Amino acid sequence: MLLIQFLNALQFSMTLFLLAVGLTIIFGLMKIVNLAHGSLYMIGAYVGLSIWSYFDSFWLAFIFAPIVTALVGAFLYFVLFRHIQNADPMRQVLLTFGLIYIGLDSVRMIWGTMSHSISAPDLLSNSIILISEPYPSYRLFVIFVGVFVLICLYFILEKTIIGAKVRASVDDPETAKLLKINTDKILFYTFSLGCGLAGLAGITVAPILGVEPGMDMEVLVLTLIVVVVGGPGSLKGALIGALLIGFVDSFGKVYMPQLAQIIIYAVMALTLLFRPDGLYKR
Amino acid sequence: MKLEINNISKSYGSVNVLENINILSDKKECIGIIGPNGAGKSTLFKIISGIIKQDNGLVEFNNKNINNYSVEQRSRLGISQSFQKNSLFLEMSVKESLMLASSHKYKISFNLFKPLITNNFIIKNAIKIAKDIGLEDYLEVKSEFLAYGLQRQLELGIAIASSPKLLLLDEPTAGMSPAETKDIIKLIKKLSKDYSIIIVEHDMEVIYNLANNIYVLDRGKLVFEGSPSAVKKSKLVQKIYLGI
Amino acid sequence: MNIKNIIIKLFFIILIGFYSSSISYSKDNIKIGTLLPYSGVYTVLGEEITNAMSLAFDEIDNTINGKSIEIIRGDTEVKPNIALQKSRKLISSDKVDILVGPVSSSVALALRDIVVQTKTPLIIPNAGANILTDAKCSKFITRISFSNYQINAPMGTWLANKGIKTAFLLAPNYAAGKEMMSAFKENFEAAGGTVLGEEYTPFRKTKDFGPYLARVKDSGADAVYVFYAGGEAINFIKQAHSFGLSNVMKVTGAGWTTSPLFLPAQKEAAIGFIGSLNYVPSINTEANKLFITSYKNKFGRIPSEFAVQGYDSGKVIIEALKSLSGDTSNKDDLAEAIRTVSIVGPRGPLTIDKNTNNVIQNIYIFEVIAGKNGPELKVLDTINAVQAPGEKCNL
Amino acid sequence: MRAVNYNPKLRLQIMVILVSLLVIFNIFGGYFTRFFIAEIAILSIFAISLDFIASRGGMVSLGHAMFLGIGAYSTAILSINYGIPPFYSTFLSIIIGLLIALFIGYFIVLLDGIFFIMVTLALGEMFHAWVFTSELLGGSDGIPGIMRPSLTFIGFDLNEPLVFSFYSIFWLIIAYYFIAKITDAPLGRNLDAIRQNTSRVSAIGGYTKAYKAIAFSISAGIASLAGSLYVQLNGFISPELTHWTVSGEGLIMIIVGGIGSVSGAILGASVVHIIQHELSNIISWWMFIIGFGFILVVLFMQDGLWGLIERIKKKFG
Repeated sequence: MLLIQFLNALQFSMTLFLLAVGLTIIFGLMKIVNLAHGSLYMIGAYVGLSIWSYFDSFWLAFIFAPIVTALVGAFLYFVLFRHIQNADPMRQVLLTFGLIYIGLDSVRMIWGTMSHSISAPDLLSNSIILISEPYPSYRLFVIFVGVFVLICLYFILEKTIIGAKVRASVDDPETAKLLKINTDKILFYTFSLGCGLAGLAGITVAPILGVEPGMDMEVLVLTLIVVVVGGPGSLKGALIGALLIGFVDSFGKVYMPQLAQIIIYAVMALTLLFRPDGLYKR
Repeated sequence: MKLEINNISKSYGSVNVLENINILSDKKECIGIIGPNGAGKSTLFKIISGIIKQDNGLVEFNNKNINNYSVEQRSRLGISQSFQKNSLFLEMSVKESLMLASSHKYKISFNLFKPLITNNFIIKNAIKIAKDIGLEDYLEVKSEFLAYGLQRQLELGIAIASSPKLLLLDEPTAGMSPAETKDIIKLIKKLSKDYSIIIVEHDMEVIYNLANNIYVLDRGKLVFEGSPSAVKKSKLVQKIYLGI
Repeated sequence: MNIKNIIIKLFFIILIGFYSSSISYSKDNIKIGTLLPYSGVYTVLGEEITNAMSLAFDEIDNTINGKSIEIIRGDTEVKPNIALQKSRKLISSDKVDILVGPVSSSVALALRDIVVQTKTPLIIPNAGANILTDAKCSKFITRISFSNYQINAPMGTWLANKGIKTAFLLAPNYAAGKEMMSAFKENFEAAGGTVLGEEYTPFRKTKDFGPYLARVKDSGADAVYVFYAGGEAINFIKQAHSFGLSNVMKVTGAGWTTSPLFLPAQKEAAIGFIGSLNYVPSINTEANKLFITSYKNKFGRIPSEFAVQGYDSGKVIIEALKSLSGDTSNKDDLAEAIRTVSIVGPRGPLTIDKNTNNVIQNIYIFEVIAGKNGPELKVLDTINAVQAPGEKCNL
Repeated sequence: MRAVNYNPKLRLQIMVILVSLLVIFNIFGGYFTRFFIAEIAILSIFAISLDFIASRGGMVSLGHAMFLGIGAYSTAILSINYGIPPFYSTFLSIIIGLLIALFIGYFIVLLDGIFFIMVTLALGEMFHAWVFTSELLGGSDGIPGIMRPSLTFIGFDLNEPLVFSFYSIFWLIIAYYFIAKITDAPLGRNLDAIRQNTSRVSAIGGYTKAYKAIAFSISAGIASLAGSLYVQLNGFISPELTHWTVSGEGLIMIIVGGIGSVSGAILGASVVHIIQHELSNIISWWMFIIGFGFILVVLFMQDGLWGLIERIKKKFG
């Protein structure tokens, strides 16, 4: 039972991490809190749903849904975010609030209001026996995806020139400009990547959590909490925040069911009381 | 006015930014703190004004230990500061900025109902200060529309609006043209008749013109103290500055 | 030109726009106002109910005694305050004769006072809060759907009689979830069963049931009894399947959990679920077959129990109006006519309980089995003419 | 966060016009219109409370619906469970909201921009979750049967929609007057200075934390007033009122109206509420249009409708 709960918590944490990491790098680079991040997650899931039901292949959906979401992100960047980069940060936040409304109704107009679900691929549709308890193998796959993305991001940021440029742009945009780093380009790519990761989260968890209108708001608040607890703009913070919130939430539900609704908010409030800039300050 | 800085040290990780700094001032005077880039003068300034805390040592103001006082509390005791980068209320007029700056001193800031602009006493005070800093013709102009030099003057004006006992000036001539620098030196000279002043500056000419006592910092250490003429003669100081 | 003039003109234009649009001119029609969600998470329920009701009206060419029937939609957005605003518009500006709605209980409770004060008959096509036909009952409020008690109580007795000794309860943490569980628990325990534990999950915030499922399995009960709807129902059923819950205990619950609306998404994960509901598509009567065919022809999908409730609401309205020869001028008579109607609908015979204004209907206990085109609901047992208690109601 | 130009004269002009319009439509409107006017007046009070802290002190709150809820639930509980006359429970609700906010404010007002938003959001969600499951507060079904104040002793029957709308407008005027006064007072101007440059206010000896905490609790008191009136208007309260998106809609209103103008908040509340109602009657995808319009306002109308009026006024002298 404990092992199962541990895996559940880990799987939830990895979902949160996929979502939070996109939000946090966008914040780190552009100082924009993208409230529409949840909408991109929803778009990823819905696009995945369409691909899956049209081609009857989960893997096609798994590959192309994040790409489509990244393209939506790129579109938003060109039409909106590029123009408000130097605007008042509050105004940027509120603009993304308008995007939530648009996203909600667009999805409703295109895909209707029914709840849908995506079947896990045959390869992963069975359960694995872990110490006499069956555990769905697809959930292990979600953990795997999270860890894989984590390793990739770490490698890109720490070991490649592009990563160094990104880090420079985050830490000190003015110096980055002096060093002739094309910040515009970097912003564009990282923004799209962040959106793509949200889409990846959407399609990855769709076989477990389903696809339905309103799924954007549920994860938005959770993701924001993870980012704020971890420390906005910090990759490490996103990971720590996701693990903290994921485990507190999963174990809280089992051992303190009365507090299930408020426990993560309480964790966040306490974190900010003692560390007003989040756990990892850049 | 008495300011005593006793054995102040500060380090970031393994880097010692300040080591055992001692400064004493117990009369109305203008103290200059100079040193090359990275000497630690900005850190010292921030420790005196309360923005950052020293690791060791003591800051005393009028024989009172103010180590644990925040910027706000030090300001209320009479330690006022101006910033190296303009720090103004950009959406407010010159007059209103100055009125606000004195509203705490005259204990009206918690007033909920009497409009600020109808408080005649505060207005008079603001106009007087505007005259002092040479902005009497710009009273109704929004700060963001002032020329850079005038903004620097307003920066000083806000600092003196609360009639402080000690004025801390962080590079008051930063980014100014030679003509503007001349104006501001004149202004500070005028102010030094009324206030005790500590200036942090890397432009030596400015300090020579203003200060009657100069402290020279180098790599976190106090290396020289004396009058402008003594500093000018000092071989050590020349070596630090000119690398000879 | 004066600035004030411009502003005033601008505002008059806007305000006159909204003012004039809230006045409706046709007077001779019979107007049915709906207070249902057409946006937000429950949109699909609002659509099903409205579709099916219009189907009922279509069958009589939308006319009664020469008067045509007109449906005026009011979107509640599932928010009580918005529903109140819309009800005021429907009652005072559109002057509707009968209101049909809402879907959720909190909205119904918000509407309760205004319909009673204005004597506008309200037909409830879904909201199940027990109190609406108990302490808060009124002769102007008639419930055609169900009370939460009505659906779950028979199941408690039935399961206990079938040899289920212990159960674990799982439902969303809100009023309806708790009412359903307590109705089940009361009857289950009265029939000799034992509830080993109950857990209430954060409503509409629970997507991952993993932590709870581990808990349920650990309890070692003979059965788990649940109530979920919408995305939660889909997720629960699929996740329970992937954790192999049905290998160790019976998965049972209120029938919405495997509603025909959600079955296409749940697929074979739902097989084996035993539930109780006031309607299942496989009821073998002429009325039901006819209804399913015509609904499918018009809207292209199998109707759900929500559609049936909407259809029956339409039927009840038609019968009541017929008995008054289409005269809606006296609201008291209209309300009386509605509550004395009895019809045979797709779900079987319906009458209105004279004491509470709640519908008396059959409850079907079904099992999800594998069918030709995916899972189907097979009726195991029918409990006839189930009534809901309402001691605090004096009608 | 940028606010509109400080202009008390225009502020008063717009207020007078808006209130006259509300009064005229209240007198000549029908049953529905009168209710609608009351709703606008109450939403305007809520918008004013949000506008005050957003513009004075730069605190953007996504949890202000909590105080709307505190006002509403206090009024409901006080008048139903404790039999306190509704008129007095309104006052008590304001005080309860004020005190709770003072306590919360003590901990959170110094948090910076996005952190402040997040903490208010978290607190609001916590409150929502608690209300949603609280037996005392009626849980998800809410509390019905809340009475309106009785002012029959001075000849007013508040159960008449006409009278209740006037009652709401009366409170709107009080709230406006109060906030406008504070905005002009040294405290308000200091708060404005804090929004523009917090560290400088500290450097000149301002009590930044105290100012902000006071502003936060005043704003919460006003929001509680709105909540109290809202529950009396509807006779019903349910947890939906405390959801964070309600605060979000309030923010849309003040952005459309123009942040920091007080009467702009009323303008924004009226316009957004009317458009929302009209659109949702005509089309079911009204949220799409609202969202799109909101983005356009943020992008192209920096100071909202207030800015538009200012520009028109400049053009025509």
